[in-house]
Amino acid sequence: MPKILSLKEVVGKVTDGSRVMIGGFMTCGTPVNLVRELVKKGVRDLTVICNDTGLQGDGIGMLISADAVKHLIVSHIGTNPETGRKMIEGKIQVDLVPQGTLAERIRCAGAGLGGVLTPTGVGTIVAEGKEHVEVDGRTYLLEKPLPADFALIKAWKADRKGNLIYRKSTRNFNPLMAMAADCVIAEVEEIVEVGEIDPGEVVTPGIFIDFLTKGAN
Amino acid sequence: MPKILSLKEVVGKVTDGSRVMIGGFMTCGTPVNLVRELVKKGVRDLTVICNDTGLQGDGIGMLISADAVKHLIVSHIGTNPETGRKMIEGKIQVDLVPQGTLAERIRCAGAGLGGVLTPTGVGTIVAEGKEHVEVDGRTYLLEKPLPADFALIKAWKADRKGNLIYRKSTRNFNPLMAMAADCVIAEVEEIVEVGEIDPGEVVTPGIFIDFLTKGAN
Amino acid sequence: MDNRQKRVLIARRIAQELKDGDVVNLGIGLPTMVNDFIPPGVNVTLQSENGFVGLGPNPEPGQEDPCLVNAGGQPVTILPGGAFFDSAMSFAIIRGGHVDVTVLGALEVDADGNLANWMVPGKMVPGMGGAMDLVVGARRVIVATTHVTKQGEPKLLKKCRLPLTATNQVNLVVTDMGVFEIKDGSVIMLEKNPEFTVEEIQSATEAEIVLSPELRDMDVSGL
Amino acid sequence: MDNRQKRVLIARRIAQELKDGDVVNLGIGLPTMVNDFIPPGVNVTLQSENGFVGLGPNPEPGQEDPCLVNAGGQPVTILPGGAFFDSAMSFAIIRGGHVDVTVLGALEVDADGNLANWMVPGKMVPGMGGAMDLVVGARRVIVATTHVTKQGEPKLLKKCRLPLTATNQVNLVVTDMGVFEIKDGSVIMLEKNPEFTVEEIQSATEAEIVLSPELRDMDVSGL
Repeated sequence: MPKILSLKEVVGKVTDGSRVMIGGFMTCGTPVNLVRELVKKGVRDLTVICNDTGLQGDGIGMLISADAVKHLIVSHIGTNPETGRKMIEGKIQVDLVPQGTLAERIRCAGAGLGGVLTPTGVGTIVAEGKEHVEVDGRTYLLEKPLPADFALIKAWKADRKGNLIYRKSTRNFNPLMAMAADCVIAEVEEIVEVGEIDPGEVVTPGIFIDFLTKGAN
Repeated sequence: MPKILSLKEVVGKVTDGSRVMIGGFMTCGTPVNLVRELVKKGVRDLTVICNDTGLQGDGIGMLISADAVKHLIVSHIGTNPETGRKMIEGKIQVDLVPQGTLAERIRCAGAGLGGVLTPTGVGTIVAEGKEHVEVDGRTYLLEKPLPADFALIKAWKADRKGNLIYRKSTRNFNPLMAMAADCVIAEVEEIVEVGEIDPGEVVTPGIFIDFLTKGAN
Repeated sequence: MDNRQKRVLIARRIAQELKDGDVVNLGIGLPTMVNDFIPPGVNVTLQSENGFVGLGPNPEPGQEDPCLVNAGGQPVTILPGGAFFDSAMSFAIIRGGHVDVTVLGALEVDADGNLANWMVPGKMVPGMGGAMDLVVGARRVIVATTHVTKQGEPKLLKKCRLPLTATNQVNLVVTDMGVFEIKDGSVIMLEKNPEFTVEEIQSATEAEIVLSPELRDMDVSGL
Repeated sequence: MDNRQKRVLIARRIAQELKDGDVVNLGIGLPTMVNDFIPPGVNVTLQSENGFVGLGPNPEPGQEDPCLVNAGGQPVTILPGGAFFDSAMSFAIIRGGHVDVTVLGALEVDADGNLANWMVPGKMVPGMGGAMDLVVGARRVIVATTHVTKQGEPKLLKKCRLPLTATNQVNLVVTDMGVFEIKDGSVIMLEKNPEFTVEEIQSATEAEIVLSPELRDMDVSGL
């Protein structure tokens, strides 16, 4: 059973220098209240794994503005010019990963796999330094697992066992990150009693969740 | 949009010598009406990819009894002694694959991946002849995709766009197989109008489904 | 032809390439416009790589839902019969060949079907997002682009110079000057904008253009 | 001690190893019995590798649902707060280290923590099912087995002779003769059945037994 903590209490777990996954796609499905609280806490030197850095000062962009991030593993930063500037200034190391590869690498970490072979990126700068493996005449890149110390995810409802359901297109990376970190913190809009979410409806089983916290939509 | 056909019509698509995936775990979630119809049709020399061969004469066991299968790719045959007998007699070639590896290999075929690295089977006869890859000091086996000509799957409800939901523990391999075959045939108990299954509830998106057919539970 | 007319021409022509039942992913910007010109009777399912199929029309003002956005982060709608999923499933669909057609923009595209559309070193490094997976995974890759850059430089090249998005994947390039099939290292002009001569089009193109035996005019009426 | 008593002894002892909050996968047969002896106050979540967590008690006669079975194909129930998923997710849970404890039977187990429990060449080839993934993936692997075969042969060996399920994964072996920790190539007896002497247990064991400095008696009361 996950522990239910306040935003402030739960963010206290995240220490400087941690490797943190954060869900969301252009702020949709990002646990913004957790991110805001992280900024308040003044956490530093994070490695952040996420799809994108949201907008300037919004979503994961809040962490960029606060200079909390030293290393980003991300598929897209184009919607937040501040990230690009800080990358060019050498303040943030940015590793760009194709979005589908990012999803699979996170999944590998959660699923106990040592990697996957993907055709994505073959013949591009993404392939540089990576092992190339031929299977049935086609060339693939070996892409390795991407685990983290913490996953900060956002869901709509949780029951007290941590079973999660999501609103519309907010799922994106959240269900994958829920499997891939040592400590998984879910920000949810509502916490309901056990039995109120049908086992057939659950998207993320509660066994993955360490902490639940409530944050307004 | 999938075509809606009768059991007999849809089974007419499956030709002798085809490579066919069939969902289910010990008959739970197996499209038994499709299997029965395949047997009636007298199809021969199938390669069948499935978790197990059900019980003697039940579920996928019907195909075993009818001598319709020449090659099985399967994780378990212990519950159907007829399969073991026909294997020993040399009538059926049986490739045993660990269940988690079977799931990932099917997923690879559906997801456009060239393979996955799994720790399962290292140091066992499953590893024989397979490429070993070391990642971060741990040894993994490279396991390759397992595609098929046909997938026969079983769901509870479909809408007319082919979106599927499943009853309880009947999902097992069905959602994975729905992605991994050239032609996907879903046996369902009920076909409802578009709009009757909420987009957030869908387990298998209808874009994967070629044919729908109705079969009683 | 003004810029708006060029874009309409390109989007409208690409819409003719879509077949009933296709699963289609449209990139941000010009590719998104393709949806406005799909012929009646052709029903396609639009995939949005952030996690659903069944992308619908834009919401009425005031009806936007922040929990339902497209791959550009803009509020959108979902049609009845759509389905939501996570990013692993979304890219399984894309990489696994379950998207019939993707339409994307280009910085450069070349005779070998190479595409560059995600970065200009030292200038613009937005990241590839889902583009690399889409170009590799979709069964058919259609590039939607103006024929030349704002500076008048050709975009259809002998060999891309910018960092690639993917190699050998582009099937068709539709510009305001023509429709070009990319095949076996050749750029075959299938249709030309009747406002230009073949010579004018070639001079705006770095790659060598081969004329299709069935070369015909693009429909430029009613733009 | 009759066979039933031996099985109760083993299952009851293994139940003591489970901690509140553990996610546990119990194999078919003797391991399943562990569930009947979990101490009050210890809440564990049972995983069923065919696709759910929250495995509940057996259904009342007549209440069986063919759409809800365990990994042995037997009708079962699911508790409120459980969750269904597909086989890829089920084995992601197993291989990914999200199962805290798995309890399985053995044909042979050895001092290196190797386990053989899925085939006897030429005799019985049922297939490994999910066993290989479970033994590799679960954080703690507990073997539940009678100390010797029906023919009286040792099952706790120096080196397994049958085809392996996995190498170096077994952490604890609980038999009707004792509780054995497998560590760094040693078989350390933590508890012994007081009905046997150390010598009797060693003579029923091929592997060399090391006595724990804290060796104590198994609780054999009330079987």
